[in-house]
Amino acid sequence: MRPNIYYSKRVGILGSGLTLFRSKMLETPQELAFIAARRALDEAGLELKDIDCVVIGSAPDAFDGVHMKGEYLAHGSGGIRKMVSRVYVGGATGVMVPISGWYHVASGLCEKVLVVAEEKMSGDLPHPQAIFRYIWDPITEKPLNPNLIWIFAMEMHRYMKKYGIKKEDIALVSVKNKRNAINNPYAQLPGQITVDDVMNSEVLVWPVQRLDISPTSDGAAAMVLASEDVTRRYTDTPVWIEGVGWTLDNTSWPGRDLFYPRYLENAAKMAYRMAGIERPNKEIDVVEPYDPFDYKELHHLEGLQIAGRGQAPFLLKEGFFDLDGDIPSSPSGGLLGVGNPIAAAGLMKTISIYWQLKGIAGKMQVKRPVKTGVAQAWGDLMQASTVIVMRN
Amino acid sequence: MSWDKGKETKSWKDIMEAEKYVYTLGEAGEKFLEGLKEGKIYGRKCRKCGRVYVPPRMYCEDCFEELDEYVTLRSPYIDSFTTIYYDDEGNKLDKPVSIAIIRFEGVKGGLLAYVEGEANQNKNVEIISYDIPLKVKVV
Amino acid sequence: MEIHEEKRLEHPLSKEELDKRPKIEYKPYAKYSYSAGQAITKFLEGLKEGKIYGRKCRKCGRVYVPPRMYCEDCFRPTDEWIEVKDEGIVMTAVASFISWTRERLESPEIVGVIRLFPSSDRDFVYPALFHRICCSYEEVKDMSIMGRKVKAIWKSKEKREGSINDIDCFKVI
Amino acid sequence: MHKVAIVAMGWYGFRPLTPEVSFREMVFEAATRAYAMADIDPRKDVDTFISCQEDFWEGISIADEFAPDPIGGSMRPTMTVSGDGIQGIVHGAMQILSGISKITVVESHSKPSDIEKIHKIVEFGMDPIYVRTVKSPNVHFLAGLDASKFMKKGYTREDFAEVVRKNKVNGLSSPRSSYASKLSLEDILSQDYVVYPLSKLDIAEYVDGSIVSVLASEEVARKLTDTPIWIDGMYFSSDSTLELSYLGEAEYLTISSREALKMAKVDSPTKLKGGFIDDRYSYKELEHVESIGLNAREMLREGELEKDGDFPVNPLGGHLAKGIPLEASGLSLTLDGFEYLLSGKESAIVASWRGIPTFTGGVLVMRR
Repeated sequence: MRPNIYYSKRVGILGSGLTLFRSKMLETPQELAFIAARRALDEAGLELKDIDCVVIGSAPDAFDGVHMKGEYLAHGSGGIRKMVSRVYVGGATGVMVPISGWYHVASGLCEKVLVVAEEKMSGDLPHPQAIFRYIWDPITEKPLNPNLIWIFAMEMHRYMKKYGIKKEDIALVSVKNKRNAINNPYAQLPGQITVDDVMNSEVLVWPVQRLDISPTSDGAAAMVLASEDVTRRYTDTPVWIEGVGWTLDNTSWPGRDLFYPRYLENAAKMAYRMAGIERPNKEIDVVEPYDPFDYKELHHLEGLQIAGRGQAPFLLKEGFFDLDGDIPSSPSGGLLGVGNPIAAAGLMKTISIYWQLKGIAGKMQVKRPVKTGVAQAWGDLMQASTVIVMRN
Repeated sequence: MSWDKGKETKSWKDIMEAEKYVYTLGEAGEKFLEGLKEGKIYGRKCRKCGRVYVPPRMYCEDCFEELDEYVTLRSPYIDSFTTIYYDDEGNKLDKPVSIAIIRFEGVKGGLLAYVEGEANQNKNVEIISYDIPLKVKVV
Repeated sequence: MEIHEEKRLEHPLSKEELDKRPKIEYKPYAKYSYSAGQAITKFLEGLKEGKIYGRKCRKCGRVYVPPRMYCEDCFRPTDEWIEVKDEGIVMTAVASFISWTRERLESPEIVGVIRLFPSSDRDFVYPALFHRICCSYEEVKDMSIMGRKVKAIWKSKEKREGSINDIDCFKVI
Repeated sequence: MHKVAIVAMGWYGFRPLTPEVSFREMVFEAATRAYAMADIDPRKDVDTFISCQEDFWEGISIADEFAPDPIGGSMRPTMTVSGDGIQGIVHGAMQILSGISKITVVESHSKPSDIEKIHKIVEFGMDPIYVRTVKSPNVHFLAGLDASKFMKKGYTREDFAEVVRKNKVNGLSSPRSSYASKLSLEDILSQDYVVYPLSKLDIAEYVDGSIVSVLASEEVARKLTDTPIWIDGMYFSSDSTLELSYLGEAEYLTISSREALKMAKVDSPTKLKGGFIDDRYSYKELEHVESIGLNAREMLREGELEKDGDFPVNPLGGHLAKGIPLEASGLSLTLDGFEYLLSGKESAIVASWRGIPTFTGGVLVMRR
């Protein structure tokens, strides 16, 4: 990506909406999408007829159990008889949706865009884990009957080995995020837990234990984005999308060292260049790195250039990423605390930064004043990252 | 790879199936099921635009508001139909079957139904089996 | 707080409540016959012979295992078939106590990534396989297995069928 | 507004079976051809990459994982639009117009020959509560419902057969037409109904294929080629669910063509020099021609839709001759339009549909 001076249209955020994140919901996926979308419109002070375009995000069709899930979700997402489409980068989808919403507006094609992300994982039997077997290479990997946790465990263990990181240090992420989630009214698994609780929880795939992981969830999230003019008309406290970046590494994940997410570095640099950020660890005030597993938050803080390689666990221990720390991380409670309806969880992270910058995060509001925030998601076979930079 | 092609290649068989999926229906869907059991077709009305939706759902697609009261629908008729002679695998069916989309007076939406009798557009029908899909008879 | 406290339209359910609700069930039919193409066909044939084939890009020197007919870094066709060693270094290893359907396993299944030779410690990309590793849970837990040199344990010749499972596992030598 | 052009396209396959290549190798072949035509190096010159695909067509959950490598997009901004290639082109154009990219690549491919029972996958795309539960013996019943309603507007089975004849003959002049053929009206009308009012010949078959297209900003396009094909107008949209959509009409193309023509500042589609319009069912070509604002019945019967007519529709054969390459369908029509314009014609409209069970389609207005 060459540096680009041509992007001139500013894109603002007008509203956000979430459903509760819960393990089982009565509502259909369309209805969950509707609930989140309606709340986002309400917060923005808009009606559906005001919306030009809709962008949908959802992770594998195999979860909700509908092929062409974007078509199915279009109805509940307010996409009927509008320009509506679905974007998809695996687990990184949640942040790709607002990125896509950004270029819908920045291109000049749309003025007001509704972005909606939804996931319903409770309907697939015997267990959502079984569905994850189908994300592996069908010939060279799937016959080994892998499950998703293997991916994380392999990456986590390589990361631990490379830098000599202890499991106890990583468990602190789970403790922090579940604690942060106590302040979040949408959260599925908030709570005061200890490092010992994590260390004593069921071993799933060593080094991954029960409390290292986010739960499977049903839920939806939505945001309203608009052009600069419209944003200024509707709000006196605008929040702007100032940088976007995304990168996919190759499919040959076994063939590269897993200790460092180089694709995230690429994506982050793309977004920072656009936002004019030169020293991320000094200029970013609050961050929502993707945390489906506790070590991932640390891994991602390093990929985001907020912590040096192998340094994130030490900064975490010092309280650097706490709500009252230098750069609070996952003030929402993250996926570990709020839940993980995959694409909706990524969009929830973006919304959390919007709340912080807008100053409406309530008890989640971080202690220090904030100007610049970053949300990030991660997906595919350890190869995709999406990054969004926002400012108030 | 253009110079390195043409050898006999393999293929690998596998599946991408869940054991099964279970879909909840939401409140409106459950009410619709209840109605079927009572031999009724429920629609659900939008307070704002006045339209009645069938199958009933949580929201109005245009007003994007939560729908309001349930109403019982009457006067079903065929909006469009088709007759199937061959199945998906290319086998001729012993007896062709007709499927129609049934609508109701003044209602937005419709329901799929298997049709007995000579199906045609705008013909009135009688519901003979309250199920998903419906079974109807041309009257 | 200022965030939505409006009427809740959504209904979270417990497992017991969900069991009582009416549901529509569906068993999908999604079966495939994946074309292996040139690269993976040769790879599978190699496994049957007890060999691991890779494909080399002469421009950047990278060897792809599993093989690719094109180099994704240089964006050009790869040039030649290379037989790599069935030996390498364990880059990472984990011990799984759950099956792919999330049932509890009595004894853990150990899997990981093996960087195959020829390659060096300094490489960030290398020929490699994701596979089972025959070692104890303790060796995984204390991380001692990582960095060890391992070799493929092949199924007996008559049992091989041109599959990644023709290798039973990789074992320390 | 700045302009976006298609500067190159490459393809591979368009055969019912392609056992010599994996889907990845097939995509690499198409990409190599597209980059050779544009004379660019994807590793240096391309800013963003888009792949259009759906998991259950691929047989891989999160098939997005396999998107970057064969198009030169690894370690670069690559993403998936889960939709038709036309939607991918619009996303690509938006990325260029937003200023984030100067050259964007849009890829789509299909390998239905890898799918054991494709109708079961189509069924899996239907609403799980109200449509899939019908357990129809044939998934094409959805098209049957639409077609029989469409006939009420005064179309006959002979009109449908005429479309089949025209497109199958037109396909004989394209190297991509595995299903081209020279048939008489009698041949076509003698076929049994599969699903009333459609026979086997009214329904396009599936095909393996991959297409890669290269989009560029105005400034870059002019540097890369003397014959950029400009995208003057573009839009896509969806109608509602099966129960709530208009049957016998293609509302998704009515909306899309209205917006795309407006963007292109074309007041009537008759001002354009031809159409590349989804014909995955014979009647759909006519329904779609109507929805872009033309009198399809009259034009068909007057011969205006013929190759040498006033407004040729699918002069290179369309889906009835080429087959349906799943999400590459929109790109297949676009590629026909692209070749048509490169051969010297002035302008064309491309109108694509995603097929049953969707009510989604997109339109491009292209000019030389």
